[in-house]
Amino acid sequence: MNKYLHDFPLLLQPDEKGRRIAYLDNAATTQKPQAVLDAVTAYYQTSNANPHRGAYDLSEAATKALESAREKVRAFLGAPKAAEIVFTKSATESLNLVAQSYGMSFLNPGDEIVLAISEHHSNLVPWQIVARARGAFLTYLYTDESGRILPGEIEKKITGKTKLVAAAHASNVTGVVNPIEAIIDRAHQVGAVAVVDGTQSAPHMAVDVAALGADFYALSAHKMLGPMGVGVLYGKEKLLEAMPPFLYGGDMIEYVEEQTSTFAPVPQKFEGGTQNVGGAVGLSAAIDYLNSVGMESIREHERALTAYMLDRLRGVPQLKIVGPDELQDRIGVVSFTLEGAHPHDVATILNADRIAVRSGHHCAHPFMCHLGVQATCRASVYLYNSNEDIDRLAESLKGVRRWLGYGLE
Amino acid sequence: MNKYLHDFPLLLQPDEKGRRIAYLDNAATTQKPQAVLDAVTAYYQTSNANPHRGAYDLSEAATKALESAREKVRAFLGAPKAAEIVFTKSATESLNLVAQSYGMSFLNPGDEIVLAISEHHSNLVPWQIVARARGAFLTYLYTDESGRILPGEIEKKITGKTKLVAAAHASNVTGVVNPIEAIIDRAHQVGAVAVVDGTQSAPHMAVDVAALGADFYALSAHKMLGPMGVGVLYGKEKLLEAMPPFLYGGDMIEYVEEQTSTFAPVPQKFEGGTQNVGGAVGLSAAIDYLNSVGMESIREHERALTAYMLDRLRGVPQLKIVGPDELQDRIGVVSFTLEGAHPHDVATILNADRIAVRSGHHCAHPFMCHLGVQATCRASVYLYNSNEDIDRLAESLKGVRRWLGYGLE
Amino acid sequence: MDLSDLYTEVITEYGRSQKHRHPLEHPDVTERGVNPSCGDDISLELEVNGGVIEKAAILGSGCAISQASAAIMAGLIEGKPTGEANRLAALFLGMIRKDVTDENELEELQDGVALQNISNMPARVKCATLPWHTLEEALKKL
Amino acid sequence: MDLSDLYTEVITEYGRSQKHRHPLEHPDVTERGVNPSCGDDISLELEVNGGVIEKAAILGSGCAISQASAAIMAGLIEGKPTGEANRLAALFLGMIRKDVTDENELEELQDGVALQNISNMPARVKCATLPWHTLEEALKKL
Ligand SMILES: Cc1ncc(COP(=O)(O)O)c(C=O)c1O
Ligand SMILES: Cc1ncc(COP(=O)(O)O)c(C=O)c1O
Repeated sequence: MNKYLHDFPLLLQPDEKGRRIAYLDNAATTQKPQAVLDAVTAYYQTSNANPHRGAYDLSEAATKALESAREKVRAFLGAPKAAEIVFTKSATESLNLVAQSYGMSFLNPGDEIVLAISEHHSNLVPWQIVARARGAFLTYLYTDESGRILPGEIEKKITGKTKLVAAAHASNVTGVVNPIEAIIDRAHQVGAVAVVDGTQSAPHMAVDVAALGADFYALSAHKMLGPMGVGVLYGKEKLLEAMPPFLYGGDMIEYVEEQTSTFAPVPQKFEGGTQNVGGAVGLSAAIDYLNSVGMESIREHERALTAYMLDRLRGVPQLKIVGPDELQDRIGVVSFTLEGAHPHDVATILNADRIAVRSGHHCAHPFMCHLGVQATCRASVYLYNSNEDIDRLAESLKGVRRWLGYGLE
Repeated sequence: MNKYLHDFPLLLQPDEKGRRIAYLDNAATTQKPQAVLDAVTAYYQTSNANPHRGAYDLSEAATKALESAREKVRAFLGAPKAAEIVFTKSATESLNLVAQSYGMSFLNPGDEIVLAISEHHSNLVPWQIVARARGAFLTYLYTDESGRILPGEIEKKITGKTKLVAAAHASNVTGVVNPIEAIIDRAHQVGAVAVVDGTQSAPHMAVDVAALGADFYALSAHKMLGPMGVGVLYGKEKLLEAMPPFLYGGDMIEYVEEQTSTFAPVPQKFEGGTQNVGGAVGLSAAIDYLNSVGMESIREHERALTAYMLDRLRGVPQLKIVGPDELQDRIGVVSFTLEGAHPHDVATILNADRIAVRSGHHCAHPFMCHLGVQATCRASVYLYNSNEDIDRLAESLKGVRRWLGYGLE
Repeated sequence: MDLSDLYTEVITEYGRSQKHRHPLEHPDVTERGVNPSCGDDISLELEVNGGVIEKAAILGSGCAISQASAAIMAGLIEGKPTGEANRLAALFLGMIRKDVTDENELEELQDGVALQNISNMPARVKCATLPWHTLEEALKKL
Repeated sequence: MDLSDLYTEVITEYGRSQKHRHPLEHPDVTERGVNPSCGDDISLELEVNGGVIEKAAILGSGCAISQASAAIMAGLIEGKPTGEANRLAALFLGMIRKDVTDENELEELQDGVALQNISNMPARVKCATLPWHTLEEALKKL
């Protein structure tokens, strides 16, 4: 048994037939170690108050909890300053914040926004809205048929007209790790700002935003062992300072008069309303957990699992991997289709064997269209998965076509 | 001892001197009963998944958890349909959603937006931004010196030019329950839409949004025993349907093509990104707890506490209540000042006796300015408070001026 | 729910049937129906003459459940007046919502009854109902 | 931290002192300083002649800590060259940040040392530093 598994109560629960779940939908959300649940509960039992406001001890404790979570995130991402870490509710909110606040203020008619075609809707639809509102143009970095962005494409599409480039560090559909340094460098070369969606990378590899040079970096706590309802936006201080606020309300103002207001410095300027301190505490505990395992070990473990998965899936008749069939530059997300079986049926049939995989378009319509598939099944691993989960997946997949009425192969 | 107190672990904790906290900052945030913490933990231990997405049982369980929380909120607020309940991260986000989505789309140059001068910044600053962007005018319903909006003011300010009226159901500064029916009726009479900030009312009294006729109603879970990071926006279905989305991303789309997208029906249209299911489960458990006590009992209990508090505070020399000095149409929020003592010092001195009150402007600068005070202390009660807490407050207050070097009175 | 109650022979056979999968030459109405969350994406084409549905075709792609439901539907409505088709759609949707449970009443749906169990699988309900909702929308356009 | 270490006689007396609370007739610079979260809102006025601060006044309102800090500051800087005032501000802020702890070095702050303990009360640090930050801003404008 995987040595981390015993920290995850949900994964230990047997069903009525005594089976543990083979949870392989980690790209959608991850399970939580008991340590994270305990940290959140302890916060509410000992330190809960509205932070930044009260002159009493409890409020100071809450402020400390929030600010030490911020410092934890800063160190985890290698951000130079804690003021560059903005708490949001999700990667989606983080990316919308950049689009609405930076995009609507600094993009102008005729400017080009370059997106990877493989983007999740959260890093794509907000830019459609900004492009339309500002009269800017959206162009796409296309991938080859395995989902990789080739260097020539970066040179060709990111040009003097480009003012903003948005791309995921790793794809939630194919598991491809994009050549993000090359994309960021090229963006900076032409004077554009680089927005990196780190939702699928930060949970699975050591990230250093300063070394990458990313201007913005977004992620979601729930995909890295933390609670739902917490996201992070890293942004370079100079950029954050130049941007208008996003949500207006309590705690983000300096003075308010009847007709006008002035705003607090970063990061408070972007944190209007009572912050989710309990959630930030949970994210902080999740980072502690990840650090205790070590991001390098996690990456290694997942690399081994992915190698095993690719190997086992190759042994399933009529199965086709969507995305790269090799280990290089990828995370443990594997999409596939099974001839004659719709992904939704595949997922339903796997579910009967208590295997959880995702089926559908993975919030990436344009990419699916580009790859020429309607939908895929997607299996994605995390530190608590083991070869046993992959074995169950492969075995169960072999029975799918029979359930759908195809003769035994 | 108050009979609900034993459900709230934080409130039971003695400090090194054996004193329980007299927590009187409930208008800022409330403490959580163990039942809420347990419900959230149980969700993560048994049902955690990304909702609306997977074809496996766990994802169905998460979807059910989210949708039954929505139904719970619908019933709690008396909303006609579950589709009219949008989950957000806070009342602040709910109000920004209305301002950005409704306000930016349906307000036009020359239109008037009428706000109560007593609004929290969260229901004020977003309208400043919209007014400026749309060329609309902001006008204010002023209060009398006790913080009440008089009928004549409603008639005078809400006119044929008014297209939107935004007002709190109850004030977080003075505890005044505004004549919200009269405000809504007048708004509808002149063809304006009524946005009600229910953040301070929904936790403390039975609310029926349909009976009120409110077009929008916003609240925060953390002020009603629920977790941080969850808010609600009720909106009339017709209005929500006509409005553009607010956050763009996963789960809120219908089709996405490279250049354009179409959007899901309400409420999903407004719920871009992975939803905070754990938080919604916590809110649902909080509503169960409130319902088990009964909103009428809560209101009665708080009325009695408020009467007692007003009475005891009258006995503190040099203390002046800011807001109405009587029980009628108010909740258990009492602001006051102490001659010669800055509210921040008062709060610090009370803190030494383990009494938690808030000091400052309570995120209501324009109102403070209108009332002619720089800052106040604010004590606010909830179902777990008792006369004992009030006694401690009153006794401690009597010693404040001495600490600040004024001779014994 | 057991897989064998879901992927019955009736359903998997209809699901794989090619009978109504050919584009019509002169459709009078074409309607797209999509379940964005699971990737079912179908097009319904109808040829209608004097108020009677003469031909029905279902294109696009979807899971076994939506495809079976579509194939059963196409078979049922061909040759029926549009009013009748509308009534069948209401009947089918009523069955799935468990509003209609009377076996005699449901008999009209013929093999469609094989999908009755779907009401116990919330995640798949939308698959079964997609073709019928699409039919309702298509009929509104006539 | 004990209240008696916070509200010492030195602090409460400076906090209530009216000495520098009168608007200047011809201020050369006026600077507003605010702690939005707690309601401290002060204005610093300076009359400067030949690089020397001749008069300093502090208006507005704030808590005992910010008022005491302001009163002590006003007393310290009157009669000092602006460069000297700037140095004192850096020294005071260094003391609160615990960067400067040497008693001899801090002696220059005179009664300002009474505020040294504030560094242990995060919620009140901003109160003590507000007048000094305001001074720094004011001096930049000269
Ligand atoms: C690559 C990528 N970006 C963004 C998101 C959005 O994350 P969230 O739904 O937590 O906002 C996801 C996950 O759904 C993702 O995989
Ligand atoms: C009346 C009122 N409206 C809005 C808010 C904002 O709530 P939140 O900070 O939870 O968004 C508050 C509380 O801070 C409030 O008291």
